[in-house]
Amino acid sequence: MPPSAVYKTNGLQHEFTTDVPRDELTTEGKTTGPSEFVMSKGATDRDKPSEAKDSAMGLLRCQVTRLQDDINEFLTRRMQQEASNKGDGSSKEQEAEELEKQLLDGADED
Amino acid sequence: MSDHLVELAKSHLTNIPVSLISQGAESLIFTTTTHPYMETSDEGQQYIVKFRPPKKYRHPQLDAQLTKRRTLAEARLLQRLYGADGISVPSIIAVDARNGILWLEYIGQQIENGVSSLKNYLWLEDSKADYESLLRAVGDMIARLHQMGIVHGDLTTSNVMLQKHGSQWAPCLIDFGLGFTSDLVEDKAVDLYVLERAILSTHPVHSDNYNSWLMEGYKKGYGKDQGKFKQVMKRYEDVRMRGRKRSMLG
Amino acid sequence: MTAKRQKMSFSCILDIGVPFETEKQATIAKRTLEQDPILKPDDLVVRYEVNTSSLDMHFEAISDRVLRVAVSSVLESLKTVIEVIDEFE
Amino acid sequence: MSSTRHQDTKELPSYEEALQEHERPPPYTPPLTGSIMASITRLSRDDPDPIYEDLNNVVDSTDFADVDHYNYDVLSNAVRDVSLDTDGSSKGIVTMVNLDQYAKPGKHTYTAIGLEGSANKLGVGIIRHNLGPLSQENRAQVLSNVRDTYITPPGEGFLPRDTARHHRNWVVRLIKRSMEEAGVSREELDCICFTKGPGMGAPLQSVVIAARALSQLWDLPLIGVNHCIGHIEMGREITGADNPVVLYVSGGNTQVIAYSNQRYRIFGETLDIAIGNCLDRFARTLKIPNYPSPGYNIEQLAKKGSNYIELPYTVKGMDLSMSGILAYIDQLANDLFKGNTSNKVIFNQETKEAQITVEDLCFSLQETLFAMLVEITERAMAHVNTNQVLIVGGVGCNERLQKMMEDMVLDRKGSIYATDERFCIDNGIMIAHAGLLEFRMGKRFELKDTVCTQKFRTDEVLVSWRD
Amino acid sequence: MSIKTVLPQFPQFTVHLFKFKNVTNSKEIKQNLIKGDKRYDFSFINAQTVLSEEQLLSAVYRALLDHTQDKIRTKTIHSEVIFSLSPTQNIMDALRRFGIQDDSTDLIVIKIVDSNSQEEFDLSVVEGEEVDITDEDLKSSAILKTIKKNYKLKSEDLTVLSHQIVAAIQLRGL
Repeated sequence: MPPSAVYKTNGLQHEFTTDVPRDELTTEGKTTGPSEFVMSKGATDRDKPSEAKDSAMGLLRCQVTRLQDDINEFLTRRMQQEASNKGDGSSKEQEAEELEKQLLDGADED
Repeated sequence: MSDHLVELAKSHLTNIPVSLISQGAESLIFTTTTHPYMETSDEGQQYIVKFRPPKKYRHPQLDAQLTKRRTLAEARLLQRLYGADGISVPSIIAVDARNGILWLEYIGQQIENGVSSLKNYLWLEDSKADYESLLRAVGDMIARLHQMGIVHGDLTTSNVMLQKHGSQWAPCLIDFGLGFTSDLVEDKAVDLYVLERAILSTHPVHSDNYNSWLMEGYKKGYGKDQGKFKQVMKRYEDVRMRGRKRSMLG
Repeated sequence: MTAKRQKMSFSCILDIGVPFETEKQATIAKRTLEQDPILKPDDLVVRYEVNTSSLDMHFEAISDRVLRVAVSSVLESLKTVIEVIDEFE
Repeated sequence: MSSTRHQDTKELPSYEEALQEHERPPPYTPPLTGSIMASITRLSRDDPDPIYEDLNNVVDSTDFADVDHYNYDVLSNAVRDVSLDTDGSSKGIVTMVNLDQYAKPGKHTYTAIGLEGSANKLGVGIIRHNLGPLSQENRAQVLSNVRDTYITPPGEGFLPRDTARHHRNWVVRLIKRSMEEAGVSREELDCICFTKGPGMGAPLQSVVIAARALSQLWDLPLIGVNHCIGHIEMGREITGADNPVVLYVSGGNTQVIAYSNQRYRIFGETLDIAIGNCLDRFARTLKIPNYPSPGYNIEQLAKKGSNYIELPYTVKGMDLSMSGILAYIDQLANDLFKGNTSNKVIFNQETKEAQITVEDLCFSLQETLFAMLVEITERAMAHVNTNQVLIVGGVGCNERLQKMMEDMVLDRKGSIYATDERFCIDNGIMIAHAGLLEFRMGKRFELKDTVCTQKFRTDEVLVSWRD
Repeated sequence: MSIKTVLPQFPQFTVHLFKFKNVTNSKEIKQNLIKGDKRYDFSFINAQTVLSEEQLLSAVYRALLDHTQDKIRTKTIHSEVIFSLSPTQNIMDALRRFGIQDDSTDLIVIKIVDSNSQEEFDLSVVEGEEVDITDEDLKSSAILKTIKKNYKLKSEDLTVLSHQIVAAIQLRGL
């Protein structure tokens, strides 16, 4: 059984599986690269993850990477949908973005 | 202590027998029993000669500027403060600004662990000493300084000397080289913050008591003008907060 | 229409199961991950459990965005744990 | 007077080389001229690029791997001790504290691995202590010390999220490399040390994850280390400075520290931004490369400057302030770039030609900031009556700062101690060393106590291993 | 009666200080001074403006320091001593305030000579009665109101006042 996940919200349910052939898997996630910001400033990615070993844990690492990509993309689509339904960049949305920035880049602990 | 700096000082002090008592960050402090122009009647009377040598590490332009600025700032502030109500500072005897030399009244005396600076006196941990009233008096004096629109710039327990008035020790503020005139609440708040930090690092065991006595004295020193005191306090809290919040990245 | 901010409910839920080879590995992962607080408890709840050799993670968040940030962050750390196990066990 | 620095320093890239390096498109290839710094920052690179392979060989043969037990005899060059006739101040660390009350019976050494990632450097190092107090005769041994730096494009600082990603993606490879170089097996290790703070939250957290997993896997205790204490203890160990005033200067910190009553107490510090931050931000204004480090490139430019421009000079007792200076010099630089000829400092008012160069700005900035640092250090020395100075932290590599400090200390007949890039710049070995001292005093961290903290003041740590 | 002293830092100079009361020829002295008559090469100081010996010697010290550093502002060392008594940079104002006036009856006269040559000087140009020059004597002829006005000082304590005057003298123009 490869890693899997189930998403639930208000009656909706979505399942994620990572039952994918080994050669389609990689440790390099689509959604876990350098920030768009730094790439837009001309950075090159010198810090890709190491390649997976040919081992059970190596495979698991690839599968988790895939699962992470799938979940990220799914949730991003939902967020975009919600935003377009609302039709405005409401303050709640900004607040949420701020929250995200805080988690990724840290904030004052006080 | 560096000999060549002492020699340099002596070259500006012909016929003045001096002995080095300390080397601060920017000056050599000498004592002498020879007055620059008065016949000394009292045997054992001492005078302070403060010499700011050129600093080799600084760019010559910056060095000349700082040495001159600080010698003059110190002399001017002492001039303004000497004789002011409730303030004690050494009097000026002579100024040789071109050579970075200030002649000052000698303050203090020897105690068990060195000169009678507040730092040494507190370090004695003398159970009989009345540290509380002394620190209140220091706080009071700083308040008066601030009310005159003068900021010391380097408040530490080394820069408060103690003089015996009868059986009581009384504070006297020295070393105004980093001082300046300012009526900004910010400058006064930072002055207090610098002192608080100096107490914290130099007298860590009793720093809470010492700081609170200082602040009580500081409050009292504002007399009826408690509004001004509150303004400084408010900013002081801001400055402390900034200190604590300051980014502490490695 | 009230000005008072409504307490949001944890409406977005995600359960993840990650199978390790041994219970020990799963336990190492759990104990490594569960130490760090993620976001404010008002915004997110995370639970980790080990069931035989599987690490089961349960997330409840007030929004998809919070959920995404939290899950991705935990999975990033999880990948490091797996790599450590792979390399040094 | 012996003031020779580690020879490799001379081979650091020039500013132009650094610039070229950065303009070169991917994949990453370090400059041929680069040696010690380039090699440290890229030691972990398993890039098959032949140039890089060469570089590794160079490093291996001269610095790291061929010396199994890399001890300080090699390093004595790195120490700057300006007055050898001093009062035996370099006797080394003599301590009355018993460091062996928790020693394992039959074991003669302690070995620790240290993981550091509080800012943009990821470092892993392995250190070994023998039984007994550390001294000149019984020195710690650096078994390995590897590092990898996250570099951003010119004009940009590093975002915590990208820095954390860098650390996450390199940490396992660096640990592996460090173990291999040290030739140490996991059974020989006594503890795993990590940086608990201060630093940037996300990068710190990305590293402690590896430390926790490793600790459980190998059944070794964890020791959380204060980053600043790591710098101080490593500096003392490397240089033999016994009880110095410590100037700690880095990207996030500017402090003047002295030891008393089992704490490293902060006598002076910045009232606003850190020195390294000030230099980095000015480097960004100038849009100069961040490789090998922005401060290093400013130093190279400053060497070519000669016109001194007056900048604000703000010392408050033993504290100092730098934000005003930065704002002022940023303005000068912007006026220079924009050709704002009404600026009288920059432009000759008759010819309308610039009379000040970027190099002059770098020169003046260094002269002013470093004069302030030296001044507050000297004030602290006078205040606590000591004549030793130890400079630690990334900015401590700056040769001009070291020279100025040396000039000051000579006038006090004292001694200055500084280390080279390997130990000045954030590294894992210092975390291993300070952590091992804590370990030897019986300190252990439960997993729940290993959460990192962005703010962690130097004086919060009880220095149990000193009298 | 008079004071003869050598300041330690300036051994090449010997300083003589005299005090006279009931002087009758101040107007004549002043005229000859203005003419530049060599026989009048002294500092003639209005004693009403002097509180203490400290004040006088402090000004002498200042004048000698500036002289040896090649920074004097007036023509002779004797006029420089009078200028040195002043807290301001205005030379004419200094001479008017501190120098001899037509109606001066209490005078302080200072002569600075080369210690090696020990040149002779003739005080008979002053027609008056020489008196002691202790602080007591100085105080007796001092007009406190004028002194406080000259130095813009307020202190009632004469020791403090004297120290404040010294500071003003030492800091002039700095």
